[in-house]
Amino acid sequence: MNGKQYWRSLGQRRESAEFRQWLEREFPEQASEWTGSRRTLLRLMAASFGLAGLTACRRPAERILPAGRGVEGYVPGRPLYYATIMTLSGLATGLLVETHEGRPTKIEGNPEHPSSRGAATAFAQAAILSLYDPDRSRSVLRQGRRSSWEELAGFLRSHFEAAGRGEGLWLVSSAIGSPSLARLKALLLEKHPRAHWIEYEPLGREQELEGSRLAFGRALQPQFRFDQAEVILSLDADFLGLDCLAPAWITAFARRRRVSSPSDGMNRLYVVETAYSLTGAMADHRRRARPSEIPALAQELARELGLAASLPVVQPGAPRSWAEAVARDLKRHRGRCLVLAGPRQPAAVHALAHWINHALGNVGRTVYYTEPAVRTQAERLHDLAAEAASGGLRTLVILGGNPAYNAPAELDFAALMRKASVSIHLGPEADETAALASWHVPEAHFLESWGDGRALDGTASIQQPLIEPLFGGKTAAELVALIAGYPRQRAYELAHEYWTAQWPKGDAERIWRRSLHDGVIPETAFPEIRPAPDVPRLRSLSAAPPPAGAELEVTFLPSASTYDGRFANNGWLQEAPEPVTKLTWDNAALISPATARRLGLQAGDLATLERAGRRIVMPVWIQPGHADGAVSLTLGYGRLRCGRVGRGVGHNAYPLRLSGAAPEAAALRLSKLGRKYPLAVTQEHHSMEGRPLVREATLEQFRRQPDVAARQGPKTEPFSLFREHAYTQGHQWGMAVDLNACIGCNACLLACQAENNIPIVGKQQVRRGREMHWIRLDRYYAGGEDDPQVVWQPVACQQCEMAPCETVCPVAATNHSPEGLNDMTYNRCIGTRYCANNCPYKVRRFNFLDYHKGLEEVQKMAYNPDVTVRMRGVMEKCTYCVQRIEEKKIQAKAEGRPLRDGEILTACQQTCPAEAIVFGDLNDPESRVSRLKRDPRNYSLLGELNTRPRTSYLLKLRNPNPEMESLESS
Amino acid sequence: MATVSSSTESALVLGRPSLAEVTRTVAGIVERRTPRAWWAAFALTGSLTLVLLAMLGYLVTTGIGVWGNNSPVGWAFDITNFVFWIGIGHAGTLISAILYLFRQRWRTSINRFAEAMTLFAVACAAIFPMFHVGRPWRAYWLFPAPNAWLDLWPNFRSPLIWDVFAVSTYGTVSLLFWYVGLIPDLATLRDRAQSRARQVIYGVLSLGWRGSARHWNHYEMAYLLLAGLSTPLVLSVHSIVSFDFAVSLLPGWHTTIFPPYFVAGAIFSGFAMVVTLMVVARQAFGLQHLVTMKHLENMNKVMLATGLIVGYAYGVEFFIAWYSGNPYERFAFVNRALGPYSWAYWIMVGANVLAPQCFWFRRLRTSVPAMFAISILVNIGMWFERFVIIVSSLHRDFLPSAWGMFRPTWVDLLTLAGSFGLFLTLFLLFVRFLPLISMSEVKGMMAAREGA
Amino acid sequence: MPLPFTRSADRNLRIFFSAFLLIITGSITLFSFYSRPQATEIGYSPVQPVPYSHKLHAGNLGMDCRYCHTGVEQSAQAGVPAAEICMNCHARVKSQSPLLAKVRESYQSGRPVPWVRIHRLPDYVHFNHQAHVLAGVSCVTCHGRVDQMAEVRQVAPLSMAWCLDCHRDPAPFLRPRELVTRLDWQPERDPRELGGELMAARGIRPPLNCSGCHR
Amino acid sequence: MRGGPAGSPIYGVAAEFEDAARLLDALHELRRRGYQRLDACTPFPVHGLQEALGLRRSPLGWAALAAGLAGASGALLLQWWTGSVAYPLVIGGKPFFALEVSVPVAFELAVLLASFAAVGGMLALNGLPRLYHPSLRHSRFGRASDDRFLLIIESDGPQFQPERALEALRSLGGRQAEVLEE
Repeated sequence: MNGKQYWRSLGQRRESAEFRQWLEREFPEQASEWTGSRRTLLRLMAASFGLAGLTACRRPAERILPAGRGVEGYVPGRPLYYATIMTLSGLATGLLVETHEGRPTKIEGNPEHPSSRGAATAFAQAAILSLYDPDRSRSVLRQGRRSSWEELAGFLRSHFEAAGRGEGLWLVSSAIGSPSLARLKALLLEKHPRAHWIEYEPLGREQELEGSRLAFGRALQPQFRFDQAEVILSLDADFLGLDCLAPAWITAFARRRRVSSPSDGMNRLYVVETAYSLTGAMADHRRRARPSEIPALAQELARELGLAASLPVVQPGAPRSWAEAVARDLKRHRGRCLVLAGPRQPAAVHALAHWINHALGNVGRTVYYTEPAVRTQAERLHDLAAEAASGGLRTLVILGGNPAYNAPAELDFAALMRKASVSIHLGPEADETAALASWHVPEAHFLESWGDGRALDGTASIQQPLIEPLFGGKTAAELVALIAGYPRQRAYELAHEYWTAQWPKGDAERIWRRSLHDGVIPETAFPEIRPAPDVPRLRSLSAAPPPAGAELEVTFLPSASTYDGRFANNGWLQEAPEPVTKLTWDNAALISPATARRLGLQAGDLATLERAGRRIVMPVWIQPGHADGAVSLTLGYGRLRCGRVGRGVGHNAYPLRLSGAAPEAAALRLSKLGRKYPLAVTQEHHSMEGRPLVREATLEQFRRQPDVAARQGPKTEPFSLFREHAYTQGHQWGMAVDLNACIGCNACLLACQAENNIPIVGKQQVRRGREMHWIRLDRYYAGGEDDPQVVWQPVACQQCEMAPCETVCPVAATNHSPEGLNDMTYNRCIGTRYCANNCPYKVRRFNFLDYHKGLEEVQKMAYNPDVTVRMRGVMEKCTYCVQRIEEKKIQAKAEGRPLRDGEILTACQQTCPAEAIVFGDLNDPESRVSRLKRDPRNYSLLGELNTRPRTSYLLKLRNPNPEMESLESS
Repeated sequence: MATVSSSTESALVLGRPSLAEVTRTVAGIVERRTPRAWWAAFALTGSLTLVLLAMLGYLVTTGIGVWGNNSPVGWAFDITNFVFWIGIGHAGTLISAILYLFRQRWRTSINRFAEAMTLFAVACAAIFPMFHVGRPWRAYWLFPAPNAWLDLWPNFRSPLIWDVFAVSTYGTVSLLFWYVGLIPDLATLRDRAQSRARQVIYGVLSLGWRGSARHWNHYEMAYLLLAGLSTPLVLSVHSIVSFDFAVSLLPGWHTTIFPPYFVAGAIFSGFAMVVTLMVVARQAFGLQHLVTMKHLENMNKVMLATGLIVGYAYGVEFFIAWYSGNPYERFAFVNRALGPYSWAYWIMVGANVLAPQCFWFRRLRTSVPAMFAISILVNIGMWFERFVIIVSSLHRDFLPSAWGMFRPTWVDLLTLAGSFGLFLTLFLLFVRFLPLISMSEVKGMMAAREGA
Repeated sequence: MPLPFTRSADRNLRIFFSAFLLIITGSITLFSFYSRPQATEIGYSPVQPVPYSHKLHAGNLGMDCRYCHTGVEQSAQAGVPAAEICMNCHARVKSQSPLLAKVRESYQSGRPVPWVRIHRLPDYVHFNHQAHVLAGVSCVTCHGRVDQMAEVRQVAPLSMAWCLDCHRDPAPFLRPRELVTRLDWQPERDPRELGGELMAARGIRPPLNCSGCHR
Repeated sequence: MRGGPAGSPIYGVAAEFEDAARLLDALHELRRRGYQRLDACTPFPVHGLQEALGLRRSPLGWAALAAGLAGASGALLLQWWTGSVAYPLVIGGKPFFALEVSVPVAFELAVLLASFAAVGGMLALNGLPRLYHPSLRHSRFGRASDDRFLLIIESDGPQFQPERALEALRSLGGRQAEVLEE
């Protein structure tokens, strides 16, 4: 493949003996059917299988239970969609939620909402499972014993009577984006002027605001217009991955990477980072740097741009020349480029980024500024600690969040909590914090409670519930209202009252209803602010940290599965492989191959990590492309007080995490423990073996020869020995996946899981190689093992016209529909697995065990009623969401009109923030998919086998800076 | 009774026993009271059979997940065992049918034995396709039975359906062949019966055979026909089994050489198993003068020949993989010889290609311990051949992202062991209650020799 | 030893064998006959919690099916009416009848009346009422003359083979949309001819592939 | 007891011979003397016996051939009907019916039915199973399945004279010449 060496993994690269053992080890001693299963088979199915054809034995009486009173506008059997929002770290994204018979079953992005634009993230997709999580806390607890909301109310009334002006009252809440809650906060502080309220997020972005304060003298929120930027430099900002504050960012970015003809242009992305992130994978030029090098590089860049000329040269050599080249490229694109810094970077780096953007005339074009939607103040936790030490802490109220688990290590939050005479915790589960609190209140899930919230750009939305609280949960607003002794107490009243007060009397109700319907409240976005940089201050500030003599630097990353630990009990997320490492059900200390060699470590080795006198044990994982001399630790694992799914999964890295600016650079000691730890990965199977699977070229190559995609494949002219079936009548479904847009996030995978009732199988089964995901995100490395590039390829059933799987099925359980679908009939399948063996794409999934076993009623509510739940022993696979196709077809017929292009969206397509997946009718020459099939970049995976896949891929392009080729090669 | 003469003696029957002596020797085995050793062996194999039943029970109630199979390795021990046993089951019919047609006299004293082995091997083989499916209680959908509910039929394009027909036909015809051969001897046992029970049982089983000239007239024609039918049948069965792989598009499976290669391999393994069992049986029951060194040597020669064919096939596979220029094919075979499963590949080569070379030397060819050891090696080797073809091809195919490794579970191993238990149990019952050498044929041959 | 068998042996043998064969074949035929869905499904008519008579309402009073089964034209499910719908009339008519106690109770409390399902499909079969009704397949085709049934009983096997009969050749079973709920309607001309025209007019092509019903 | 009370119907007479050669000589001689309904019970198929008794070549082959053809054509019919009439399904983009893929099943069914015909026909023509037969009454019948050869002269009606038949057998070297009752 155009000179590139694709390889599987370090072990494989040098076919070492250890590697072979590793491969062996990858599979456990015995078949353990997974006990912690989460879902069960609808027994009816089994029953009807069993009964089919039995003699006339009495049929078990099945009941039909119609409602006593009809519900307005509700027709049994028809799904309804409602707009609402999901709030993460105080920022809201708009959702559209599908409900069947009153149970939410599927989440999509709200097209009307500025931050989602119809896309939904993996976290949003998985929220459905959390809603029906039977391990959520089910009642108010007092000292761990069952209590009640009323009892709590009584207690609080008396307690706060005594509290007077709020002496010794501290409230720690998660970030507040909700205007109505903000107002209640104000009210409460009015009533208790001595009280303190801290907004804390373990993954807060204080540095970002601090940076803008340095640059402009006031805290401002930068708002990015990625679709305007032609050159983007990311300083450790994973803005396509876990630092992404709005799916719309990805959409905007991806739009600038659409290339359909050689004349089209595309943006260029530079990334400087320590670990390998999704953004890094998309980069045209990625520079790996230890945390301490990044500020230096930022400063270098500023100097190259003639801004910080006065500052000393921090590091001569390579970074310098690199910075030069980038600087030149940025200068060439004044007003059309963008520099952004990540939340892990110190304020100074953010300040520099603001300054550079300003200097390059990007402000107001690729970036503009508004009021911040949320302000968190982790640093104020120290005041709390001080107060506690001085014995002044009387009452501690924790509104959401789990500080006992994730607060900065040096605070020893647990001890701090014990000092409070009364501590009240509101949270979705009885977690580490709840265990220490004298009162615990179950928090309502966002799909079951009223509220409101703001998107990053300030746009406000109503959070409307789709179901009554399953376990009688309460919202933060309700608890605050209770504490503040506010007359109104119910979440609905609190939100409704706040907003209707904002609007003209007569119109209020109409606007309210409209806002509910649209999912956004009109004219609520923040106005743009044009700040002026405080140049003297900027000149004086040096971004370079004190030279860190540390052997090993450490950086802490959010988890793609648990975020900051809050999603630990979500099986879908736990089993979704981490995009780059492909680790499931675990986290690990990521180090570079060189560092591993130096420390004599191998993947899976357990090691002790020591920092500032604290030590943890964790397995290491060797991550190609990771910065040398640095360790990346994924947060959010090792939860001890958590539901059955997440308890004890992975290792907790928080004990090593200290607060304060750029603490990450502080030294870390890592020593081998001499034991191995079993990790469940799928990554060892990711090498291209020089096969033209993911076809990739530079924009230049593509311009020189537009058919480069075809040229990269073998020269074959497949023909068949028999007369083929013609697929010319009616609809002919097909799909095109743009590898240039796909960013490798797991949104499609989880959307598919939610839509198609796909079970989770657990770590043991994943280690056996039995994961059930219908869509697989193949990740391949390209280039040297120290600094490779990463390419993605989502692979689901390709719906081959000449499907090898069909021919070999002895019972014709899989065969072809006239619309070109490769139908899979679960109830006919007897499970020979011959089809899977004969599938060159290996996209068929087999129910080796009853993965839906032992499920509680509440969990069954998550099922999509339009899709059969597969029993043990049958094969399953992607169907292009045939249930959606049929639904839309019937709808069109009912309305007596033809189907519109884009009316049918597959689950993966609908949620994809990068709009990389396009599905449609190949018989309609004007459909989007047909046009993409005519795109010169279009090619079929393994097309040379003459399987005639209906899914095809679009060539992956990179847009390297010609000046830098020399640097890369060095 | 005559005693064994030196191993250089190459006659088919030693010491010119009288017809009566032949009868006494063979029927005697059945009529003598059960030896202790038999009971011991039976207890052992019987308990292994129970293990098999237990494993299958666990499998059906819990799911295929109790095995090591996974994605991409959808088939592993299950189909490996199936092909292995079917292969074993080829020697019997081959000896009785093909050698019969070629008028190979030396077949007479071993064919009954070999046919019985065939039947039991096929019985063991049939278990695996039945139970390797995810929902065995639906396995009857494999047969073209009309169904009032579904109105659905099997997919006759699938090699698995061809298997169903081939294996069931083969089993049935082998049974007929074997039973027809037994009828005259059953009559003998009836006539020699010392107890009423035996008299009635053998009497019914022999269908009232009288050895009348008219009987023999039709009988010989029927036997000839069965032989003529079984010959293409036996070749077709393993060809069709090989289609399971050849018809797919998997590199390492999709190979046109498979049918002849599989047939040769089947004969190879079948003869190996016959030798293994025969060596023990003739020792145990003192049949050295009926099953002579000549028989064993001939079988060893056949093993040498088929071993060479198999070895040749191994070589050709690699040549074609290279010659075809198909990168996937090339990788598959390099991976076979050098990949994570190379150990299995080299065991296979060692046992199937190298070991039989010993049979070039008369001394080894005619040494009972040597042939016993080598035949067992070949059995192991042939099991691994199937394992290599199935697992090493599946575990790394087209998309490296989907590659995986197979690791057997304890259930896999016990099921395999259990199938041997079943096989040997059936065999012990056979040698205990039925004449393990065809008396009428031996007598016929002796008479013919007198005539000559 | 005596003779193995006497003259009678063969007769006994033949008797024994023929008896054996008879039993085997007999039981097989009986089983396959009585295990047909025609035998197992048709005629199922459980006792309902409320003695509701379709004969009275749909037949004598001539109420339209859709008055109660409201979803039939918009949804996959025809829908069993809420007690509310019953009460629309029975608030006045027979408002005190003890037979309707359960309905009134349900209307008051909102707790459902536990009707027993009669027409059941396995959950891997996705039947859609809307699609069929809009295509012009009458209720009577699957549910029979419900308007003549005091207690509803299943009249069709609802087996896959049975569904396929119609999907393969729908013409004779089609009628103008507006007549779908007219259970007693008979076409005055050849139904096949009429159905053919309707098929052409509405582009009716019933799916014969698996995913048409199994998803 | 052998010989039986006078009057009970007689099946024929039988005597035992030492070996196949003597048996064949005897048979030839008897046929020369005009005995038509002869039979012999031997422990193994004796060559020349068919000729000596003037038996025709067994017709089983034709039965097997017919059955085989029936099997093959039946299989083809089944596969064509199920594939393209009963429920035509598009499978792997392949034709609904093709001869190539139908060969294996056709072949197997042909062999199966042919074998049934061969064995079934053999039993039918031999009138088996037949547990009782008069020849079993011969005192030395047991040896006939061991190492002796039994020659039977069947009665051809009332004119049959057992004494002469017995005499003839004895004269030809037959031992244990006995009368067999029905």
